[in-house]
Amino acid sequence: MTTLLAEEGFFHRLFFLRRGVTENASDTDDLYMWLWWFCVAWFVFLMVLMTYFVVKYRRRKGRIAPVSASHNTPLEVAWTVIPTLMLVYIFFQGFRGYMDKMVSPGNAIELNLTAQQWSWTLMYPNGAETTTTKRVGAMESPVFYVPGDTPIRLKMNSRDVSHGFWVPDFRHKQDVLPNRYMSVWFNCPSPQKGAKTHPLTREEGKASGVDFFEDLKGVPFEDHVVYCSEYCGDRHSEMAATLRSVPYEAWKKWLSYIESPDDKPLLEIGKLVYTTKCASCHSLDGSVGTGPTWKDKYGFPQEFTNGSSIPAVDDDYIRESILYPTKRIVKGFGPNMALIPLKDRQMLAVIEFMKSVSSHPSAKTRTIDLNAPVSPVPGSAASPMSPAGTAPGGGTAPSKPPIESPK
Amino acid sequence: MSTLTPTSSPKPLWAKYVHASHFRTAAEEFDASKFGFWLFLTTEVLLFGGIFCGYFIFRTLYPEAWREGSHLLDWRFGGGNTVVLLVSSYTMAMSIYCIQKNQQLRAQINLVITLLCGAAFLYIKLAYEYIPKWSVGKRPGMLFDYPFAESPHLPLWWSIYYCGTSIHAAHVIIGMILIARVLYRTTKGHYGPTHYTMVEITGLYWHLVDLIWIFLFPLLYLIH
Amino acid sequence: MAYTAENLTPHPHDAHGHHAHASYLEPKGGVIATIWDWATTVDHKKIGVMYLFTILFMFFLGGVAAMAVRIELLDPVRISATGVISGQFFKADASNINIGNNFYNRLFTLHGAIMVFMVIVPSIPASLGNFFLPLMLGAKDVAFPRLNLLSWYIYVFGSIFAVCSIILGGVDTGWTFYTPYSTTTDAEHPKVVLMVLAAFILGFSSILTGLNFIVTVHKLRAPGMGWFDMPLFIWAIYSSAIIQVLATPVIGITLLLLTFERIFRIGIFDPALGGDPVLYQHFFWFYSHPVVYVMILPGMGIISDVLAVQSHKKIFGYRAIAFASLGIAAVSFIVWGHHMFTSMSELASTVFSALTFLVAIPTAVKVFNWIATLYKGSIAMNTPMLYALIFLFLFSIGGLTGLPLGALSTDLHLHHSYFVVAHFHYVMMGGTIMALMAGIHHWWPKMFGKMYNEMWGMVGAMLVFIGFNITFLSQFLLGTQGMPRRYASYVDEFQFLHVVSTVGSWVLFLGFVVHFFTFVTSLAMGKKAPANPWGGLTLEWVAASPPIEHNFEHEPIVKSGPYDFDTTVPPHWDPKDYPIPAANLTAGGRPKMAHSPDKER
Amino acid sequence: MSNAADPITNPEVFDETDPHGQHHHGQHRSHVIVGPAILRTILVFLLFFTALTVATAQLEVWVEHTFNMTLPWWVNVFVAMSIAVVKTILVMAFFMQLKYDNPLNTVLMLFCFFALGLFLLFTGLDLFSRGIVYDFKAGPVIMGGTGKGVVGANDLPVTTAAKMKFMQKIAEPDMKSYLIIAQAIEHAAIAAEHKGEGGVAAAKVLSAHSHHMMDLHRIHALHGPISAPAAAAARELEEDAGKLRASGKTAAADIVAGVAKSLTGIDMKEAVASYSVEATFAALAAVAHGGGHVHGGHAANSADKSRTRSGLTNALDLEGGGRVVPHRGAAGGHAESKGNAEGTGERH
Repeated sequence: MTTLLAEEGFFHRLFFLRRGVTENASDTDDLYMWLWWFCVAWFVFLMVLMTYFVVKYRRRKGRIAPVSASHNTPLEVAWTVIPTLMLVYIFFQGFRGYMDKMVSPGNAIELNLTAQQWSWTLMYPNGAETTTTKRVGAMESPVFYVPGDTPIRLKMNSRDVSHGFWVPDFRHKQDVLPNRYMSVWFNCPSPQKGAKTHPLTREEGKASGVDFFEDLKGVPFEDHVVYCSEYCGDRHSEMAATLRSVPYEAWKKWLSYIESPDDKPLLEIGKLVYTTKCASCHSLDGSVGTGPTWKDKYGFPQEFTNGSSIPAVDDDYIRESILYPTKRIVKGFGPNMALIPLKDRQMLAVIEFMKSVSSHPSAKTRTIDLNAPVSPVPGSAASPMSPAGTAPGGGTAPSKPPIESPK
Repeated sequence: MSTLTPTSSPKPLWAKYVHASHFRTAAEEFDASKFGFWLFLTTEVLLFGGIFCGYFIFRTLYPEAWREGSHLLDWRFGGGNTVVLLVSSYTMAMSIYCIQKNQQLRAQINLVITLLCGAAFLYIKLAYEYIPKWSVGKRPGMLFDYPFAESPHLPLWWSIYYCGTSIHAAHVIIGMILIARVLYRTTKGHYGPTHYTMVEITGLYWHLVDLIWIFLFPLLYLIH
Repeated sequence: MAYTAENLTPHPHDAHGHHAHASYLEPKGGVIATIWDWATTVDHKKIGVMYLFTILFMFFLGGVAAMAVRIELLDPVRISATGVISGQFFKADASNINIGNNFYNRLFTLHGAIMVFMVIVPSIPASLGNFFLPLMLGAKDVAFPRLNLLSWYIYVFGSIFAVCSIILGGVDTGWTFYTPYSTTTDAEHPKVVLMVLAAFILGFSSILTGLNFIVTVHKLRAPGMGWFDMPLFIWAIYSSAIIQVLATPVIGITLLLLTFERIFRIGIFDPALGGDPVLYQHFFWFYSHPVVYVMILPGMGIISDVLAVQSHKKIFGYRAIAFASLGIAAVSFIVWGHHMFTSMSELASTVFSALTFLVAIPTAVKVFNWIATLYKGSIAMNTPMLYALIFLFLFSIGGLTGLPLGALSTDLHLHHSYFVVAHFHYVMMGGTIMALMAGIHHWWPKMFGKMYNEMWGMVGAMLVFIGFNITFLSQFLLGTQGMPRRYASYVDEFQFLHVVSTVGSWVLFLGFVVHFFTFVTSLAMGKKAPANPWGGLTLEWVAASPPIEHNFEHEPIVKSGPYDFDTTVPPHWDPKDYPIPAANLTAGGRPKMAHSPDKER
Repeated sequence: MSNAADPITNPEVFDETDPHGQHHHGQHRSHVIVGPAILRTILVFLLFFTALTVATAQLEVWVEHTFNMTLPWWVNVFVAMSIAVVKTILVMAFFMQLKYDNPLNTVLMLFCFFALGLFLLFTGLDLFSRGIVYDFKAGPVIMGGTGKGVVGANDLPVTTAAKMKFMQKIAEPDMKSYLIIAQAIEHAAIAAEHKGEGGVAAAKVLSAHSHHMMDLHRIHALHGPISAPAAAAARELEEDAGKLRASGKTAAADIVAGVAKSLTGIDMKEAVASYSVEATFAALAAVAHGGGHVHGGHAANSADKSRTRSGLTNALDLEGGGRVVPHRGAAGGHAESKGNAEGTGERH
C-alpha cells in the first residue's frame, strides 16, 4: 500500500532521501509521513493559539485579567478523549507494520549473520563467505550479495558484545545479541532499470579476491548500506557493510564463484562432523546406541530424564546438548556424552545434518540447488514441504516460519 | 533531630527534649520522622527487589540449576538464622515497649540481646555457610570451582545466593551499628516515654532486615 | 496585613538567634566564619543555592563536553569517494582512527553521564525545589534539614567519583552502561567502576531529597493549606519525589550488580554464564525511564506557576494538571520497555508500545491547560514568560516526535538513530533546562534580592531558542536519513547537516554566555528587588526578598487559592495598583487580601 | 490581633497538633503502646510458621522419595511463599505497628509492593515470551558473549572446566593411591558387615574411616605427595583397632586390625594401573550430592552410602587378603558413573 501522501513528496525526500526499498519499508514511510502531518497539524494549531493569546492579552497598564472560567468540563473531557482515540489508531498502525517486519514468509532463505567487534560475517548456503569489500565511511567493509525478489531471513547472533543490525533502506533494525538469535527478514526487489551495473569499479575489482569481473558484466545491482546501531566500542562507527541485491540467477552464479574448496555446504560439513565425532554413539537407522539415534529426532517431541519435555527437538536443544551434554538428557540414557568443542559453523552444520535425517516437515527449509533451472517466480523455489499459502513477496500475511514446531 | 538543652535540673534528658521548631508539636515531628523512615524502607524493599527479580528470572530460565543449588544448601543453618532473627525482632520490639514504659534497664537488656542475636546470625552465616562453601569451590560466577555441578548454570545460582545474602548481611551490620548507638544513648538516658523516635526507627530498620530474610530463607533454602 | 503570632520555640539548628530575622544571605562575621556557616548550614535556602551553583557548574562541564562532541562531528576523518582523508581535529589519518574514536566515545559518555546524573535529575528539585518548596508551603524548613545537607554532600561526593574516573581517562561505556560491553571495556581498570559507583552514590542523594520533600509536603503545609491549595509546582515536585523514592533503589542494586559483575564476574548479565544482557537493560530502564519524568515533571510545575503568575490569571484546570502529574508518575513505571523495542520479545514490545501511548495523554492535557491559561490573561512579556513560551514550543515538538518513536514499526527505523537524540534533547533540554531557566529568572529576585537586566535576559533567551532549534532540528533529519547515534564518523552525505548542527551549538553556547553575564552583573550591581515583583499570590511572595532565616516573620495562614488573581490582591501590593472589578469584591466591598486571617471568603 | 474566630487562639476552629485534619481527633495514633503479651504471641506464631514452612518442604522431599512422584513445581513455591507472606504481615502489623499506625504508611508499603510486582511482571513478560514467533529466539544459544576472558578455561563452560580440573587432580598418582586405599577400606567395610560377631561395629569404624578419607574438604586440601598412603592409613586403623579393644570390642578390633595389615599388602602398581578416574569421580559426586542435601560434604544417609559403594566396588574389586586384581577399566567405570549420576538425578 502506498498512499499519494508519501509518494516522493518534498518532505519525504527531506526525511528519507529515497523511498524505502522493501514493501515493509514503504509502509513505514507512509506511517511516518502520516504521523508527520498529524504532528504538524497539532503543533501549528497549538502555536498559533499560543501566539494569538500572547499578543491579544498582553499586559496593559491598569487592566487586570477579567474573570474567566478556570475550568470547563466538556472541553477538558473532549481534549482528553479525542487524542486518546488518535493514539489508539497510531498504536495499531505501528503494531501492524511491526508484525510484518518481525514475521517472515515460510519460504524465506535462511542465512546466518554473525557480528563481532567490529565486523559482520554472512555465511551463504554453500558455506562460503563473501570476499568483496567496499568503502563505507572511513573503512573497507564487506559486500553481501543477496538475491532480488526473494524473501531472505537473517539468523543473527554476536560473538562478543551487543550489536545492532540496521539497514536504513529497509527501515528495519534489530539488536544482535551474544546469547541468543535475533532475526531480520527482507525481500528487496531486483535492481530496476537504471540501476548501476557491473563491472565493478577498478578498486572494488582489486579488493574482491576472486575475479568474476567478466562474468558479471552488465548485471545490475543495488547497494544498501548496513550499520551497527548498538554502541559496541572503538570502531562502532566503522562497523558497516553493504547489502548488494542482484537478480536471483546472477546471485547463484556469484555463489558458485566465491565458493572455495575448503568451505562446503553446511550439510556436508555436518556429515563430516557426524562421521568423525558422533557416529560412535548416535545411529542414523533408529538403533539405540550409547546415545539416542538421530533418525527422526529433529522436530519431534522429546522427553528427558529430569521429567521435563519439549514439544519439538529444535536448534536450541541441539546446541544446548552439544554445549551442556548433561543438562537435559534424553529419557532412557545416561549422561555419557563428553563435551566435544565444536566451532559455531560446525554446530550449525550438525543441526542441518539432523534436519536432513528427520522426516518431520519442520526439518525442511528452503535449500538452494545451484544446478537447478532458474525459477522466475521466487516463491516456487521453495521446497514442496515448506508451508504453503505465503505470497512470494511475503510480509503481508504473517505465516508460520519453517522451523516453527507443531504445537 | 533530637536536640537537648542541657540544664542542671534532675529531670532525665528525654524529659527535656525540645522538638525542632519547624514542627508544630513533638507528636508531629515523631509522625514525620516515622513517615520519612517508612519511605526509606520502601527504597530498601525495592533495592532487594532487584535481587528477587534476578532470582525469579533465572529460576524460571534454569530450574534445574536452582533445584541443584537449593539442595547444596543446608536448611538447618538457614532455619537457625531465621529463628535468631525472629527472636531479635521480638527483643527489639520489647525494648521499644520498655522505653515507652520508662523501664530503662529492661530496655537495655533487650537491646543487648538483639545485638547478640545479630552477631549470632553473622557468625552462623560466616562459619557454617560462607567459609565451607567457598573452600569447596561453591563460588559465584567465574570464581566457581566446584567439580560436581550437574547444571551448567550452577554458578549463576551461587551468584544470586552470594549477592542476596551478602547484601542482607551488610544490612544486618548496619542495623547492629544503629542498635549499638541507640543502646549507648539509652544508657545516657536520652530516650523515655515522651521521646523515643530513634529507638522506634532503629526498630523499624531491624524488622525490615528480618523481613528480607523471611523471604530469602524459603527462596534459597527450601524451594527446589 | 495582620498575621497571628506563632509559638516561637528556639530554632534548634541555628546557633545565632539574633540573626533569625535577618536575610539568610547576610554574612556571619568574617569570610571563614561565613564559609563555615554555609558548609554546615541546615537552612534549605542556603542548601538550595549551593545545589544551584554546583549543578550549574556541572552543566558547564557537560556543556563543554557537548561542544567538543559537536566539533568532532563537524568534520571527522572520512575517506570520501576521491580517497581524500579529511578531518584534522582529533585524528591524523585513517590508520590511527581508533585514537579519535576512543576519544569521541569518552566525550559523549562524559556528556551523557554528567548531564543526566549530575545535572538534569537533581537540577530543579534539588535547587529551586529545595529553596521554594518550604517557602510555598509556608514552612520554616524541610522536614529533615540535616538530611537535606547530607544529600548535598553525597551529591558532591558522587560528583567527585565521576571526576576521578574522568581524570583517570574517562569511560567509554555510554551513560547507559550496557552490558556486556560495560563489563569488558577497560578491563582491570577502576575507572568504569568509579563512574558506576558515582551514579550509585548520586542515587542516594536523589532518594534523600525526594523522601525529604514527600514528608515536608505531607506534614508541614501552612495552616489552612489543603492539598488543592498547593501551588502546582509543589504538586509536580511531589509527584517526581515519589518516582525518585520508588525507582532509584532499583538503579542502586543494578549498578551494584554491575560492579560485582566487573570485579567478580558473577555473570548475572553475562551470556558466558547464562546471564542475560537484556535483563540488564530491563533493570536499568526500570529506573531510567521513570527518572525521565523526574526530570520533566518539576519543569512542568515551574511552567504552570510562571504562566499563571506572569499572566495574573487563574490557572486553567488546576485539578487536571495536578492529577496529570500524579498520572504521569504512575504510568512512568510501566513504559520503560520502549527503550528496548529492538531487543525485546514481540509480545513485550507490543504491550510496552501500547502502554507508552498512555503517557502522551496526561502530557497533552497539561499542554492544553497551559495554553488555555493564557486566554484572557494579562500577560507580562519578560524573560521567565519568554522561557515559558519557549518551553511550550520546544516541549510540544519533543512530545509530538515521541509518537513515531512509540509506534513500533517506525521505531524500528528511528531507534538508536539521531532522531532519538534530537527527540530527547527537545524533551530534556527544551523541556527541563528551559523550565529551569524560566524558574531561575522567575525566582531570581526572591533568591538573591536583586533584579536582573530584563533586556539582556530576553536576548539570551532568544539566542538559546534559535541556537537550540538549529542544533537539533537538523538532527531529526539526520536520524530519519539513517545516521546512527554514537558514531564518531559518518558517510559524506551526512556532513552538511552535521555542520549545521554544530554551528547551531555555537549559537546555543553564546546564549548561555549572555545569561552568565546577566546573572553576574545582577548579583554585582542589580537593583534591589521588591518582595513581590511579579504580583504572585503563592506564599513565597509573602516572604521578603531575600527571605529571612526563618522564611516568615509569622507563620502565614492560607486564605485563598494559589491562583485567585481575580479576587485577591497580591501580598505587598497596594489595592490601588490592583483594581479588582466590583463583581469580584468580597461582601464587605473590600478586595480580599492574600493570606490574611480575616474570615471572609 | 486575635479575634474569637482566630484559628490559632481558638482550638475549636484550628487544631494545632493537626493542622490538616489528617488524624482522627482524640488520642494520637502514632504513640500506641504494643504490650509484651501481643509481642510474645506474635513471636510464637512466627516461630511456628517457620517450623511449618520447613516441615512442608521436608514433607515434599519425603513424598517425592518414597512414592517416587514429582509434585508440580508450583506446589512447593506456593506453600513456601504464602507462609512467608503471612509471616511478613504479622511482623509488619505488630512488630512494626502498622496495624496501629497512620494508615498512610500502610498505603505506602502496599504501593511499594505494587511497584515491585510491576517490575517482576514486565521483566518476565519479555524474558519468557521470546520464542513466540521463532523458537530459535528463546533461551541462551551460544557460549562466549564477552569472549575469552569470561568463558572458563579453554573455552569450556565454567562448570566443565572445574570438573576437568578436578578429574586431572584425582588422576595424579599420589591422589590415586590415596583414593584407592579409601576405596579398599570401604570395600573391606562392606565385607565386614557380613562377618559374624563384631562385624557391624568394625564396618562402622572402617566406613567412617574411608569416608573420612573421601571427605571432599580433605581432597581439596591435599597438596603435594602423601608419603606411603597405605602405611599411613594402616597406622590410623591400628589406632582405631586399639580404641575398639579398649572398649572391649575385641572381635571388631581384630577385623579392623586385619584390614590394616592387609592394606600394606596392596599392590599399588596394579591398583593404579586398573584405576578408573571416571568411576571415582562419579562416586565422589554421589557423596557430594548426597551429602550436600543432608549436611555439608559428608556421606550420611544410607541411600548415598549404597550409591557410593556401588561406584567404589565396581571401580575396584578387592578379594580376600586385600590383593588387588585389575577388574574393569575406564569403560566399566564410565558405565557406572552413568548409573550414579542418574541416581543422583532422580533424587532431585
